Amino acid sequence: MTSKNPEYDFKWCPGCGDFGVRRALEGALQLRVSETEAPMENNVVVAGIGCSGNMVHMLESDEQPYGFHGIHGRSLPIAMGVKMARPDLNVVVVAGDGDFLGIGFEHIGPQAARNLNVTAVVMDNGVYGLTKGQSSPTTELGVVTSSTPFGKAEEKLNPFQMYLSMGVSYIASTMSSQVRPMSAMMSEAMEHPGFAIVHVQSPCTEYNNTYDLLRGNSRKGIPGIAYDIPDDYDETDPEAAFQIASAPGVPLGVVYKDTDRLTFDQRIDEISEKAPARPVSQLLDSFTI
Amino acid sequence: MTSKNPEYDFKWCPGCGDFGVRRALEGALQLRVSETEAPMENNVVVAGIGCSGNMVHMLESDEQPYGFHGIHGRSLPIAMGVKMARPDLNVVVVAGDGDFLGIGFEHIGPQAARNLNVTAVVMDNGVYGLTKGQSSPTTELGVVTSSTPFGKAEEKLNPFQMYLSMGVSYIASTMSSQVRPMSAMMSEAMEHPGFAIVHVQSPCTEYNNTYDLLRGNSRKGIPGIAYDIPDDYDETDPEAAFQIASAPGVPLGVVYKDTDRLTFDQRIDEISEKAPARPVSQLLDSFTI
Amino acid sequence: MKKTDFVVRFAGEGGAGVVTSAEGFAQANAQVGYYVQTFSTFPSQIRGGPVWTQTRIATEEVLSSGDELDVLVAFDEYAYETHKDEVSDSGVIIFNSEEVDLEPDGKSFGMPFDELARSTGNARAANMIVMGALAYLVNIRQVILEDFVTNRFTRGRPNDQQIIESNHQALALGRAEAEKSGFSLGELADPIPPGIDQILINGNQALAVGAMAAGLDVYVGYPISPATSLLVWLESNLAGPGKFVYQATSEIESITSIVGAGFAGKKAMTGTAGPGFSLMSEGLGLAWMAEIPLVVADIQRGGPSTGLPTKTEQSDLMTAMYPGHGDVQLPIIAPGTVEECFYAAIHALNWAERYQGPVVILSEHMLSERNQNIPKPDLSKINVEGRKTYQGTNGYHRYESWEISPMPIPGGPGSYVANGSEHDGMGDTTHRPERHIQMTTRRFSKLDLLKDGSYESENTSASVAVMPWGGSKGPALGAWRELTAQGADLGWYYTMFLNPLPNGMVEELRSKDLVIVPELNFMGQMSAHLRMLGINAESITQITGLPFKTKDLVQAITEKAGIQQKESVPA
Amino acid sequence: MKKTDFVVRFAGEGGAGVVTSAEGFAQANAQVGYYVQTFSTFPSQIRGGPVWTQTRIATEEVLSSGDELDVLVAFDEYAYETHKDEVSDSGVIIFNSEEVDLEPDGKSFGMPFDELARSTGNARAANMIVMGALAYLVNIRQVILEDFVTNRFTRGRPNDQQIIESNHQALALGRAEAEKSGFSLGELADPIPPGIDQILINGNQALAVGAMAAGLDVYVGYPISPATSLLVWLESNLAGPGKFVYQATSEIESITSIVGAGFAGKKAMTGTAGPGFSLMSEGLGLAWMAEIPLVVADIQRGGPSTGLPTKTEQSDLMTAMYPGHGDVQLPIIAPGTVEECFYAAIHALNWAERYQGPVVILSEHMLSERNQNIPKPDLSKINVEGRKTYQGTNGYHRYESWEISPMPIPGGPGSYVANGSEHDGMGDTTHRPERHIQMTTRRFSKLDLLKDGSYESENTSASVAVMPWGGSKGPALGAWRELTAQGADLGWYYTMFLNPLPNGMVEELRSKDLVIVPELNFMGQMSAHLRMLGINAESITQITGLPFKTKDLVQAITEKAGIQQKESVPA
Ligand SMILES: Cc1ncc(C[n+]2csc(CCOP(=O)(O)OP(=O)(O)O)c2C)c(N)n1
Ligand SMILES: Cc1ncc(C[n+]2csc(CCOP(=O)(O)OP(=O)(O)O)c2C)c(N)n1
Ligand code: SF4
Ligand code: SF4
Ligand SMILES: [Mg+2]
Ligand SMILES: [Mg+2]
Repeated sequence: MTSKNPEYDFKWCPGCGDFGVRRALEGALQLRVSETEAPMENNVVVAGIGCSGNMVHMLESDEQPYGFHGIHGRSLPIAMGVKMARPDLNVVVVAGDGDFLGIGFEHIGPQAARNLNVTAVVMDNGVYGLTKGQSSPTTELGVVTSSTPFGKAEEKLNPFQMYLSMGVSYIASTMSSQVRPMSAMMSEAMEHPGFAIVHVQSPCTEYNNTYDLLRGNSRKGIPGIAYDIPDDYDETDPEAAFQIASAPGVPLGVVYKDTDRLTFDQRIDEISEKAPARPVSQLLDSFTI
Repeated sequence: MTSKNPEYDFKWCPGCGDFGVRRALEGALQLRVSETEAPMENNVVVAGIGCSGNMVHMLESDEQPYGFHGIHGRSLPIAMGVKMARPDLNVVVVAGDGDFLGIGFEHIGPQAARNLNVTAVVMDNGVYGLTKGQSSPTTELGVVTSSTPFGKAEEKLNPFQMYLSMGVSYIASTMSSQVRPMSAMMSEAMEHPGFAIVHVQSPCTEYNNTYDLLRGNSRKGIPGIAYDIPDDYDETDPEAAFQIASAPGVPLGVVYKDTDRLTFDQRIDEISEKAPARPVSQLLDSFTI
Repeated sequence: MKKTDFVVRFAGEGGAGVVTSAEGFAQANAQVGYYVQTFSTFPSQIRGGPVWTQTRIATEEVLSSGDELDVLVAFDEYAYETHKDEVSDSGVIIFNSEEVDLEPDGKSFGMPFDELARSTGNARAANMIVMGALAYLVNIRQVILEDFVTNRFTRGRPNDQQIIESNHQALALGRAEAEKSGFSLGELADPIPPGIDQILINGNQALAVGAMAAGLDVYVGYPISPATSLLVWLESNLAGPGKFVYQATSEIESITSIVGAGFAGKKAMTGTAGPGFSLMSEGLGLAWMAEIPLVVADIQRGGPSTGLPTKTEQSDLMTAMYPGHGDVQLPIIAPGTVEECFYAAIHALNWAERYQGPVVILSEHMLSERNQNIPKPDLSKINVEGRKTYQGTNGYHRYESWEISPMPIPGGPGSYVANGSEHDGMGDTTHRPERHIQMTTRRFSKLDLLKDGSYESENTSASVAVMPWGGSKGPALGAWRELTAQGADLGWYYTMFLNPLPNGMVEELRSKDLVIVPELNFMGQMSAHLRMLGINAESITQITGLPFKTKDLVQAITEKAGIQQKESVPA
Repeated sequence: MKKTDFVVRFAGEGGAGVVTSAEGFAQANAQVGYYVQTFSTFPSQIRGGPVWTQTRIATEEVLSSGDELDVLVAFDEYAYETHKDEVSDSGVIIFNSEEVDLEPDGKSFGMPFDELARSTGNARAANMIVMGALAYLVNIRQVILEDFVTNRFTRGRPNDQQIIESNHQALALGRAEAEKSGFSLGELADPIPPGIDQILINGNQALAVGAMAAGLDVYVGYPISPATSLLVWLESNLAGPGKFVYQATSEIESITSIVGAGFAGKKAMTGTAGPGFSLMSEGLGLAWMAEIPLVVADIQRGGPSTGLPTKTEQSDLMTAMYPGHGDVQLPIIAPGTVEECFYAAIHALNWAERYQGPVVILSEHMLSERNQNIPKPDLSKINVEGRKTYQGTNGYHRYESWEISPMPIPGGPGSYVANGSEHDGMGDTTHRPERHIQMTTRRFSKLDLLKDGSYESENTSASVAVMPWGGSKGPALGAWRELTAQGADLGWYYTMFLNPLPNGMVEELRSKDLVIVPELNFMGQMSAHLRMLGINAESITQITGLPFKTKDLVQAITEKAGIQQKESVPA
């Protein structure tokens, strides 16, 4: 909302990957509004705490989605509350690697097991940006950061293996410079019936600039570890997904998709059909002596 | 310690699987004492909250290990504190499925990534016992419990896939009736350099009696889902491990083992060799104007 | 003179029929218009273990579970040994002669509970044997229990008749045994039926039904004693379109998910006990900061930490009021009776909607497990408050004003960012001093909307007053009445609205020389809070894990008030 | 008369050299014996954004960063506009004429910072241009700055000489520019060197070194402003055998892992700010219940919830004292100056070992970022307390006694169960009332061991006293001195030991008609606590996210004390 708000004074650093992610999300939300003809207010963006989470204040459309800028690591359960209260709304989580995969890690598994019908956009820069450059769960072993002056003593977490073994039903992988494909993934993720994660490599130009590493740099003779997932790849095959997840490099594309599972709100609906909805007066009567 | 303590009034229900787990743990601790010739006080048992966690009060040897009966879900970080303070001690976690895989889930990944050199004994009964029969992360989808009167709306968590994708370096699977093999696993796990989990199917006779399901019951014509891992199985092969983890049934044996990784305390030692240990006086001098 | 009050404790192993006997006896007598109350304690172990339930029957409203026992029913040796000393001098002990053998002691008599039951052809009728005997001891008319049996077992099953007869027979056998024993406790006066509809319900059930009566939409909870029964009951009963009830993975998930639900326009609640409440600390701060309506029911148990899960205590007041970092002070409603549990829930949900923020209900183990007959609430008389929602067009700034303002609901107009960081009118993060001043003032000013609560006051001219809170109300009221009857000049104050206190109450209390606060904690948390407010308050504390006994309070109050009177002489 | 005090604020975009100029200028003057203090504020964004740092230089100890500016150095237009009004009437504004153009206003003069720098052949010497100008304005001898430059850039590199010369040249150029401008602020009196060794250090560094001086073994922390610098500094400096420092995955992991380390015999600590402290609620209750020594440093920032991460506030007092459910009250030490940060850490670690439980250090953003020259602590004079450990044979029951007792250490004799549930002597869970009474008494009795703290008191005969806490000490002391100098009869009380308060202090304060508590929060948390203790206290509060100004306190205290005097007439 900041395009029209002088009071909001946070800015991303020049070149921050999150700029690209914002453009992609703005596009996906706009598209959804025009396609569903539901107003922008039917979209809720739940943000984690971090440079990335500040996105919720920076969407520059005139029509604004609702936003929730909560506390560090809790965007998923907040999103669950919103979604289960109002299954008709489109709920999107925006969070960083530290917020989502570190302090908030505990919340991914349960939502995957429930197949909560929300979309999570994870901006992975392999570092804690907002607190100025400490290591995060996706920082490589041995890397020196302000909090690991002699190298990180902990192995890097593999997000895709995690998502898969937890049963996340839609998993896409991309990088911040790929605005158009990323935006398409976000749209597909919002459409997807169930828990969808769009995991974005979103470099931190200030503390962990991985642009060259990702895209390569011929001048510097850096190959680049990002690669397109081949067209003949079967995104519904868990085996294949586990292989991609275990292989080196950063895949670009949809890693896994399972559209056959019921969503959490659908399951709860099924249950409420079984459950007798008795008026309070009847409940009181049941305690008559 | 209760064998000699009238004040402690908690008892497991008749037939509770945890009795077998206790016998196995007592055996492994005794064996360790006799083999290492280090006193029993060199062992620390950190317990979760649950029927299972009460084990820390019930070890009936005269020589007692140290114990920590903390708060629900936090046995792993407490154990990390103990182990990193005193790497020479043998630290064992005892916890239930709700404690370890539910509210405490967030702590498994980081310890796996660090390869913290402790052993976790997880007593999985697929239910919250101590609070009288609510569903747990390992309760099957659709099962009716006191908290899911119309069936659980959440898919069951697959512990072994989790452990593997998190990088737990020793993973064993057994059931409570297999006292001797279980005890041997525990000994091996304590020997293992790194984070070891012995995952035990430990039936709750009160709220989720799975003895027949596990071992089968010919009279009732129940086949039994527990099976021995074949001898030719290569426990160092992650691929194979993922297959076992994804297959139905309850494997009995060591699912995965990686002894080549450094432990957390070893990594920290390496670091402290790089780190200059300056006396406080020198540190003060560095602030001289 | 006839007895107007009868206290009996049933004690034995879990599963031996202790609880069913106690509650059956209570219900039978409640059905004919007696006032009844039961109080149970359970062991921490799951199956078996020592259990006891106390049933009190009276011709007037029952304030507490009773200090001394008229009758102890001991199902086994351990029960006999553990409880015999609490029987009054004129009391009687009935023991199961199959489990206990005793020399006649002029106070006890045995009968073979199970053998007698089996002789009726219904091995499960032991509890009726016991009830029959009890009925004789205080001369309760047999028909009362027989009708109770008939009602309970008329379930339209083929063998109904047979079961009813065997139970009637059991009642008769028990009565006969008691008669043989030669013991009698005189006659319990006839009930004085209140002439209004009543229900027999426990504190947590009353709280849950109350919440539903106030329009509860969403409940997310994590099991923990003594709050688990809220979750379990609502899982079966909070049903229908737009409703959502679920077991979370932790209390952090409970609180943050209802923050989301409250933001999305729902009346949302969670229930927990101390350890879970502590885990909600950060989430509660978020709800306060972002101004999200929700209710947290903390059913207190012994603390701190994992503490005493199955014991009663009133020691979460400070943390309920100041749950976390920064300037935050939560509204608190603490019911003192089973009936108040019902209304506390309604007020709490109303308050949350009215001031657009989190409200804490402080109940207690003692109330959650207590069964009591209470006037059946008249739903037509209940005032349910809805949320003041924003209905205008976009461009509205929810937080712009210095006081409460309509709340936009996702899906509707007025989109904004609900923000846990300090924010401006539209909810964007800002660090401007004037905004922090405005928003802090705004958040605290909303508490003034909650000072409409009522409070009890008696003998207000007295310079020394008694003011309990929560479940200590009953025993304290008993003690106050007794002392007043003896001529002591003591004031009485009570409210379930602990924060903010009702209009006028603080001023009144400030005028006292001393306000005596009986409370079940060590630090004297409520009296400390009253002193903060400029009231000269002192606590009477107890940390046994059990409720106060009326007689203990009579003594403690006498001492405190006495001391004070002496001191105040020179002034 | 010469100036004894000089306040200059440097303001501009992050990265423009604002902070280096300010700190360089402070250091240069500290080296020759002036007392200096710097205070910085940073924007929430990472790169760029408006930054300002204020440097105060004086011939006596500096109590606060100063109310009004003698000089504003504006690196750009925005800086000029934002800060110009805080310059005193007699003050001067130096602006970068490459960024700002201004009509002469009789108060400001411009010079081309960067152009002048480049002219010396060293583009990075802009800050020296500025320093030279400042030196002229208050007539600081050039050699002071030249020596500073020489020391700083003598690094044994080939181009040292060249850099030193260019910087000397820059100093000269700046001085010349100022001279040209015709402005002057008179002459800063010569320093009165304290004649003792000094160090220039900020609050978090002092706290971290202090902790190490007290024998810190283990530090586990999670990044959060303004506590991150503790973790970062210790990651590099807490090294050697048996030491462990690590970045946790969350504050829940931080607190529970140091609980484990404390149990295992180590001196363990974590550092955090409000949101993290709230997440530690349950873990702190465990440490209290199981009696585990550890220290939590809460570097307060604006709250509640995510709040104001880069602003200063004193609003975590209530939650620090009552962090969670049940009967628990934590010891709290709150440093009020950079020097006290060092000693607060030592006392906190000592207290934790002595009473075998958790201790909270309440510091503040304002102190954490403040650079100040303080007397270099004499390590030989520091008393470091170790833990009373159990050395006997097995079979010992750690918790058996009613007061503190030796603590067994894993690996040694006396194995027991450290337990968060209520427990018996050996740590096994129990529900017996007498145990809960004993253990609760035991836990609270240990607080009595901590009443040995010292406190400041002046003019103790006055009936009205001023008693600030934490970082509000400086401005409050300044105001008290000013008012006292004007003849006001005001008492002064101060301690960093907030709970328990030092022996005798409570009694003394109870005798006052009024204790005025300046504190940076809305609720008046400290005065509320004092009222709980039976002290008639009232707060002066401010919630701007900035420290008090001395002049504001002078006024507010005058009013409060004045009002009180009137009121107290009739009595
Ligand atoms: C409970 C709590 N702990 C710590 C913090 C401080 N904090 C803010 S953002 C952040 C991590 C940010 O890293 P990431 O999630 O990767 O987001 P990024 O800034 O890299 O986009 C931390 C530790 C906080 N706000 N709350
Ligand atoms: C913070 C907190 N929440 C809830 C509880 C209540 N509680 C105690 S044990 C338990 C779960 C036990 O289940 P599990 O871990 O599977 O152990 P089991 O009893 O089945 O062996 C719960 C929810 C608690 N003690 N603390
Ligand atoms: S610090 Fe990194 S993540 Fe944060 S805004 Fe700057 S570039 Fe982006
Ligand atoms: S409830 Fe279940 S887990 Fe608990 S003791 Fe009984 S059988 Fe064992
Ligand atoms: Mg990041
Ligand atoms: Mg379990």
